[in-house]
Amino acid sequence: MLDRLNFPQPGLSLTLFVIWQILSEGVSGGSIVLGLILAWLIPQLTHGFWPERPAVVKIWRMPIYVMRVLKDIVVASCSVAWLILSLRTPRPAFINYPLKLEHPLAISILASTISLTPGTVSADISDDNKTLLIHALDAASDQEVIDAIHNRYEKPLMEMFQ
Amino acid sequence: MSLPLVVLLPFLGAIAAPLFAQGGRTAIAIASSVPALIALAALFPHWSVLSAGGTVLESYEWLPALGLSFSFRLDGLALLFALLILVIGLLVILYAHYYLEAKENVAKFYALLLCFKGSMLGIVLSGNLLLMLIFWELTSLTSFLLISFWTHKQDARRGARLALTVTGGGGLALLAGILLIGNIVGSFELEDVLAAGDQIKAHALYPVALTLVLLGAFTKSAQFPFHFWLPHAMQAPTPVSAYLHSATMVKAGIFLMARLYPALAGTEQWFYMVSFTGLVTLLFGAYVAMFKHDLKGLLAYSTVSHLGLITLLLGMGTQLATVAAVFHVINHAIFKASLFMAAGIIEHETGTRDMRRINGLWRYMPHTATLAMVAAASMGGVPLLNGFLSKEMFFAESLQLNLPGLWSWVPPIVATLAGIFAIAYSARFIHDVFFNGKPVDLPIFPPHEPPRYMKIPVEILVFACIMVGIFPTFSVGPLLYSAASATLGFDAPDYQLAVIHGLNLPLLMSFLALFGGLLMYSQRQRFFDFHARFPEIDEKAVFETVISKFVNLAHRFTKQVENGSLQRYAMLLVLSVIAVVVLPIADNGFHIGENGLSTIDWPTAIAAGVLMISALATVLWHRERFYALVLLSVVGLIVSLAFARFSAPDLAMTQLSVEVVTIVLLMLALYYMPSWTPVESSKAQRIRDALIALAAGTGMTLITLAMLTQPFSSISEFFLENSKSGGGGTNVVNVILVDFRGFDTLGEITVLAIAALGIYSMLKNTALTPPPGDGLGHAWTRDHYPLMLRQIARPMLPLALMVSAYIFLRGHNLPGGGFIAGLITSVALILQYIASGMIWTQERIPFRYHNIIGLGLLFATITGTGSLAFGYPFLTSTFGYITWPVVGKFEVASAMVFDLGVYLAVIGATLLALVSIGRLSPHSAIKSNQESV
Amino acid sequence: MELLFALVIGTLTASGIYLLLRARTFPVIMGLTLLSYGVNLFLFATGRLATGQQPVIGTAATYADPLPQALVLTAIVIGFAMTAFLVVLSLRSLADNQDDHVNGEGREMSASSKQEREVASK
Amino acid sequence: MNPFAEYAISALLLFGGAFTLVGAIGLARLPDFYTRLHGPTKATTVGVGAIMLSSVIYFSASGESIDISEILITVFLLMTAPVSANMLAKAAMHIGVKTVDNTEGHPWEQ
Amino acid sequence: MITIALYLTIAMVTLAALLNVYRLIKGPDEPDRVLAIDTLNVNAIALIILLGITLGTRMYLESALLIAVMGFVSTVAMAKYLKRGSVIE
Amino acid sequence: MTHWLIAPILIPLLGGILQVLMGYAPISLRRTLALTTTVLMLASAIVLLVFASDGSYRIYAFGNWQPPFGIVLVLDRLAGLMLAITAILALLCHIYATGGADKGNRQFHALFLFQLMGLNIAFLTGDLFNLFVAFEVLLIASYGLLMHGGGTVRTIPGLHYVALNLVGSALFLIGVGMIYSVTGTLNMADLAVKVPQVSGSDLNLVKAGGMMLLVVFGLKAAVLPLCFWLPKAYASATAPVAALFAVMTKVGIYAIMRIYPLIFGDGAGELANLGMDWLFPIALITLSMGVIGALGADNLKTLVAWQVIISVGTLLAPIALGSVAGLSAALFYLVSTTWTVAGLFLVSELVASQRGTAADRIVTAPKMRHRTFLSVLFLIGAVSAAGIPPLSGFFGKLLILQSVEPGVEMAWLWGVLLTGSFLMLITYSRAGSIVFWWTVDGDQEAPEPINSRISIATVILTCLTVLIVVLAYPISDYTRATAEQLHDNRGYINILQTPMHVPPNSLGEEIH
Ligand code: NA
Ligand code: NA
Repeated sequence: MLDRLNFPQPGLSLTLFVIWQILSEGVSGGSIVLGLILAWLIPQLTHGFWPERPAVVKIWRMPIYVMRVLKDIVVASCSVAWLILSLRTPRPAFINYPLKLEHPLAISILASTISLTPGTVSADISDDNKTLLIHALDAASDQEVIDAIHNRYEKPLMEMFQ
Repeated sequence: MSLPLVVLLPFLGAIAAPLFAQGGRTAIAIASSVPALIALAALFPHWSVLSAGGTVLESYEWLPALGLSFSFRLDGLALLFALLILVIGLLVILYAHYYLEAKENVAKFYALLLCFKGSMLGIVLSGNLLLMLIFWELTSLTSFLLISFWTHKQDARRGARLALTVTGGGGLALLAGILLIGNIVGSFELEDVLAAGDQIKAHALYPVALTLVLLGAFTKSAQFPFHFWLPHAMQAPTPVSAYLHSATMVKAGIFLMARLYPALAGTEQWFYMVSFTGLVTLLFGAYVAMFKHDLKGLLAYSTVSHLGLITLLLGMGTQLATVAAVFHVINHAIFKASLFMAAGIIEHETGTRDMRRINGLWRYMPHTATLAMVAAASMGGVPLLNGFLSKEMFFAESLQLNLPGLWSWVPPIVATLAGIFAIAYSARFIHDVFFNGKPVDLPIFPPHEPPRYMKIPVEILVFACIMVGIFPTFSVGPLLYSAASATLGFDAPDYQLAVIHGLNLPLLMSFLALFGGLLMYSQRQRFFDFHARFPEIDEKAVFETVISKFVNLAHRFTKQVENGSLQRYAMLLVLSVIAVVVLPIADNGFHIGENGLSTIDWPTAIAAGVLMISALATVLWHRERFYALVLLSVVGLIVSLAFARFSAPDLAMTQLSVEVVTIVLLMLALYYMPSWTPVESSKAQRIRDALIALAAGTGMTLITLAMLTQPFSSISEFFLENSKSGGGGTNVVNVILVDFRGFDTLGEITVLAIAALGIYSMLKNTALTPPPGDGLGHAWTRDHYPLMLRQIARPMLPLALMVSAYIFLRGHNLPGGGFIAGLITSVALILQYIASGMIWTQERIPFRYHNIIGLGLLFATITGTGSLAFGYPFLTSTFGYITWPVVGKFEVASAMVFDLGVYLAVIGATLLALVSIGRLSPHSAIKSNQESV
Repeated sequence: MELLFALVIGTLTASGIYLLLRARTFPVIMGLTLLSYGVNLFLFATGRLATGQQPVIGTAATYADPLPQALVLTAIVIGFAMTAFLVVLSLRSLADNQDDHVNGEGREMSASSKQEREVASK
Repeated sequence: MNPFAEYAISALLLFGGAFTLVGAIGLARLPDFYTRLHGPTKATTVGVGAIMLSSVIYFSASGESIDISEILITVFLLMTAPVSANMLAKAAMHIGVKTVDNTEGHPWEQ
Repeated sequence: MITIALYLTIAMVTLAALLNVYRLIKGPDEPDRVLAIDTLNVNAIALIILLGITLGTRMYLESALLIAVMGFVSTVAMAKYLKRGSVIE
Repeated sequence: MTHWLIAPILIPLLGGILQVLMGYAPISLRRTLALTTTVLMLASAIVLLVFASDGSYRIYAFGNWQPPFGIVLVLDRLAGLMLAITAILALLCHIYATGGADKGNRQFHALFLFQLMGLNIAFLTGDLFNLFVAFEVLLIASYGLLMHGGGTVRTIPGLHYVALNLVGSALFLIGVGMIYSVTGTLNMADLAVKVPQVSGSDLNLVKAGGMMLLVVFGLKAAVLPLCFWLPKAYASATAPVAALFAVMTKVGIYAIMRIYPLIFGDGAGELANLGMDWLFPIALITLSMGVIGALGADNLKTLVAWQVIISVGTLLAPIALGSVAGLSAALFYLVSTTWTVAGLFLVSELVASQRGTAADRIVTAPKMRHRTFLSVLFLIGAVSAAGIPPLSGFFGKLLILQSVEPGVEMAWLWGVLLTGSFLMLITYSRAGSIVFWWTVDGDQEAPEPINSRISIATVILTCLTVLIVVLAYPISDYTRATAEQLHDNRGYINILQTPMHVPPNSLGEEIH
């Protein structure tokens, strides 16, 4: 019984605790106590649903990555907006992106990033997790897109997840 | 106590008799006789009262609301009938003892016979019309069961049903008649009714009441045109025919007319209806009897004729005619019962009742022949026998009728004619059976005399025929007088019961009849030839045909209207609503209320437009099911927006959550269904449906508009005022749900729980084959559980639980609550199922959803009962504020525990329902380890 | 605004009823869903329309009638339960009868659908 | 209210509204499903994010306690939008939705 | 000023919703329709936030949160239906 | 205030929950517990009947909220009677079910008990919306019960039943909404106060609401033209379920009796006797349709199902007339017909179980085992159902016939009712003689012997009609008093004045 009184997913617990503070009206004694309880209780209930957590995650690099992505989203959104509003016919393309990442979570994050940053959408991941199918809205050349993604997003992610 | 006892005894006997079955047939027969013997003993002491012109009354209250009481009334008429029932009953028991074969269900027979006897006694002894009616219908029922005693015989079953139909139906008419009389008199007590004759006859409803009562009497007493059931009732065992269909039950109608004579008779309506019916029946029965080849058929039609005679006498309305009627009741009962018994013996000994085969029995059974011949002579009205006496009185009375002009000739002529027929068929009975050459092809040959004791009842009855015939005053004088007086309602006039009244017109008529009859019999072949020209009608067959036609017609009609089409039923429902709700409103005119219309803001208008477009598009494209589903979800989305727009955040959230679960559910179902709905209704049907829909929609629009513009005030002020102070929460909707109207919520989660349980058990053994691919012909993809989805589903669960906890905890004070929280948790779990599959997810859920449902309901209920301990009603909530160090002040409310019950029940129910459908999928059965990662 | 709301309810009702009168389970279910949207909105509207007056004490000056809201909430839940049951029942019917008609023995089949069946059976 | 906050709120609102609209225009007028997929996943998400932000500022500025629940919604949308897009793309590839003629490369078999 | 901006934004979002409905009706393929309703969900979130700002209340925020959650699950389920038929298997 | 009023609701609820939680317990244990629950419920119903027979109103305010604000249960004679009828019926059906019909579905007992809970709520509640909830509880449970048992015959009728009732629920909500939108209240007593005060353009709405509810109750009660869902649904249900369903149509009738005299009674001003002019002819047509259906039925269960519809028509006609005598007669008949019809369903099922492939179809078949036993039971049921003396159905009809004053209505009612009885006499005698008497050679494959629970339950239920006759005086007294209580709504309205309960040892601050 006692060995279950731990935090099976400390990162998750921390996140939950923070989110609870966001949700509740102002940080107070009550919200902290309740937040602690929930941060302990919920992972107890759900850790079975998250069996494949990465062994090592350099979580502190995450905020930097997120900030970069957010900036890219905003900046590049404008270009997509322009493309939509202009009457120019886009040159769409399906691009097979060779994945270096191996961890499924990392792959998912990369794929999400690609989708969120304008101009590209992750359409599919191959069964062997080696290739990512990207649909580009207006691609000059495949390789350009692949390189950009690799350098800007996949590399940092590889650092985080290895 | 003695009168009810007389009625009750046979019923007790009916229960007791079968208990003697093990003692053998004799034991049963003896046991069955006991009630009658006791009854006779019980009636005997009353004779002194009756002979003095008195009446014995015994009354016990039963159902005053109905005017129904256990009233019993014994007077001369009742006594006469009671004696007939009891005495002939005893003889029949003795007779039946020899008649029935060993293998037959004797216990059942005697039990039924006793039931019948009790019912019959009930009719004659009832002092309350409703009570009488109950016994009346009981005789129909027991008669039904007795006629069909040999259930394996088709004719018996049919005859029984025919009899039940006619007499039972007549009983219903009688019921109506009695109710009318009761309505007029204000009482159903016979005493009151008989005393209120003038009042009844003066009442506007008298003709209706009379007709209905007579319908009852005529059907029971086999009067034309309701006579036809009686001959077919002869399918019964002969003791039954002798007892029910000659001596007693068929006399019930006569009894009724006699009984109500003071109340109903004496008017023109009575005269014409009763005497005319009697006249026709008399003649018709006598005529037909002559042509029957079946022994019992002959006797049956003879009975019809004699009943007609009695009816005619009662209808004449003169006092002496009434005396004659009563007298003939006695005489007919005696000779006809003995004749039936004789016929039974003949059938018993020869194996047939066909007079064309039965000939010359005199040689084989002279004793029986003698008895039968005497009785038959009495039936024919031969002097020195009892039948002759009453017939003479009848002839005399037929001459007394005051009819206008030539009409006054009709009764005596008909009477004589009927007399001729009666002689003819009696002669036939005697000659054709006992003489007329040798038997032809008898099933049992040679016939013998029956067992000695089987003849005793016949002997007694024949002896009575002679006794009454020769010494009428001595034998039945007092009884007849008493009965006739009771019938008339006052002392009977002077009359003489003599064998010969001197040479007068009636005697002449008798002789005319005698010789005419013999002549007719001698010329019978001509009449047979003449009669053969008319097709024989088998009323049973006609009845069967009519009934089966009706049944078929009813069946077809039912199939037409109840055609198993939901479309029709639903349309009828909608049309009903339009008819009773929308149309009246349209009639009354439509008003915009006092508040008038408020201004429209354009975003809302556009949203409303989108909603309407989506709804109409759903209809327009409903054949493409998935597309329609997508459109439907847009409607749902905008409905939730509308809730938010018009100040109902809780509703918006609930609607959103329910919406997604519904859509998932529908898609789960759609997987197995055709993805496309073909056109099945004609254009006309569609236009019709559209018009109906349009009418309903217009109605709703107008009603809503009228409602929205009308000012009103509601009890909700109370909720707003007391929510915080009384319910401990600021979210009034939630406080209503868990407190003010917590009981509704308890019911609501129960509904949810039951639905889930029902779904679970309904799908348990259901097998559905999923289609191999989508509607466009694409095979399904291999990719069951896409990577990205799985990865996002992981963190979703804890996050959603967090949000659930948040929504749950704040629900009492801010929009939210157990229900919405429960749906959020459910949806998060559903996402797990979608992303990772049934097996994977199920492995990680350590509890059964049934138990979650049960726990949820239990929590809610137990919280509710908590207040009982403090003496407060169920679901009384309590709350308080507690201050803890660090945590600070927080609220604790019992309603939250109730809400927790709601939360759990919602999760359990939602998931059980969805998972039950998901389980149908073949993939969920395959142990797939797609989740290698 | 009232007119708009009334029209919405009328449209939902009419659409719902039209679909209710179809011959297959799926449209019937959709019709009932549409109808229940209309009904819920109607029941909600019995408290009259109010903007920004959510019945949460202390968050507005006047409050919308909370009772119909509570009633509708109950109605939504119950409606969901009933719909779910009906959906499953129609699945069961599909399993038992091999088609998704709502009509029993007296199925009204027009010529076109007969043809369709014949074609399908070939 | 702080005029700076007012400017910020208004600007964010208009920015958000514009992006939402652009996303919708994209959805309406881009030539094939895959190109249309880009509009909502980005422009709309960004638009809503901006509107959320304006809401946060609005309520913070109008004196209520600082409350950033809206951020949670935005984060949530950012997390889920790619997955939705991925699922839809897979569905489209399964169905064999037509691509615009000048598309380079091919969708995968499903 | 906020009021004007608010109205303009509401107008733009509403217009966006209308365009989404256009795509919803037009299709031509089922994924287009699902995409349209997914976008419509996001528009709805925006509208609710805007309603909250207009009314000056935070009471409706959780409705927006719920649209986000429920809309996502709904989209995923629809997409899965389109390619797998069986949403839960 | 007495807590007894919630007993008939809480007992089946807790019993049902227990069944849910004990899904995998051995069947014998679950049966024992389930039957115990029903027995306890019967006991509580009898206690309430005794309470109610003193003629006073007892109320139970949930959450201790003063009516009209909270939900109240109201016990009066009518409620007491309905509870008792249902509880007795339920126990016998339940005993029958434990004879084997409950197999094959672990949820049977839970559904059964929840159904009872729903029924009891419906009979006790004094709140219009809560009545809706009660209807839903009993309906959803009945859907589950209807689908209980194997075979595919019940799905389509079940589908119709569910779909139509869903529409019915929608209409109920609309009706309640219309009434609330004018009166602003849901409490029936409060409605009885407020509806007579309605005037002007509000009248339309309340009228529409009242008529809408009448349609809904008519649907539940299965009046023409809303009755066609019933025959197949009932005929295809498992016997104990069909028998229990005998009381389901009565819920619709109960609701009419409860609401219309109370809220739209003689004193309701312009809305007085709302809808009753529609109801009377509809009742007679329903009765006629029932008779035609029964006459044309080709199996016993269908015949009995149509008998249900006949009962409905027979009950509603006097109710529509609105007199005390009419209501009283209807109530008496209701007691009789509910049990009788239920008994006939059980007998029909037993017949079906004994006749191999012929089942309960009205055709010849080899002679069945237990023929005498079954035929006697059928005879008793048929006689009572057809309204032939001396069984209780006759007394009910007699009361109904007597309740109407001379006039056009009398002619119609008598004509239809008596003709109906006549035709039913033909129908039952035909069906009975074919099924029980008309046998062909051959032997039935030895059917399972009827187990003692089943036969005891069937015998008792069938013979209750005799008990009614024996107790006719007290019963008719009770129904008379009930009718008077219904007719005079002042007593009911007075419940609004009931002071709220404060327990003697109040815990003060802790409980508000
Ligand atoms: Na916060
Ligand atoms: Na002969």
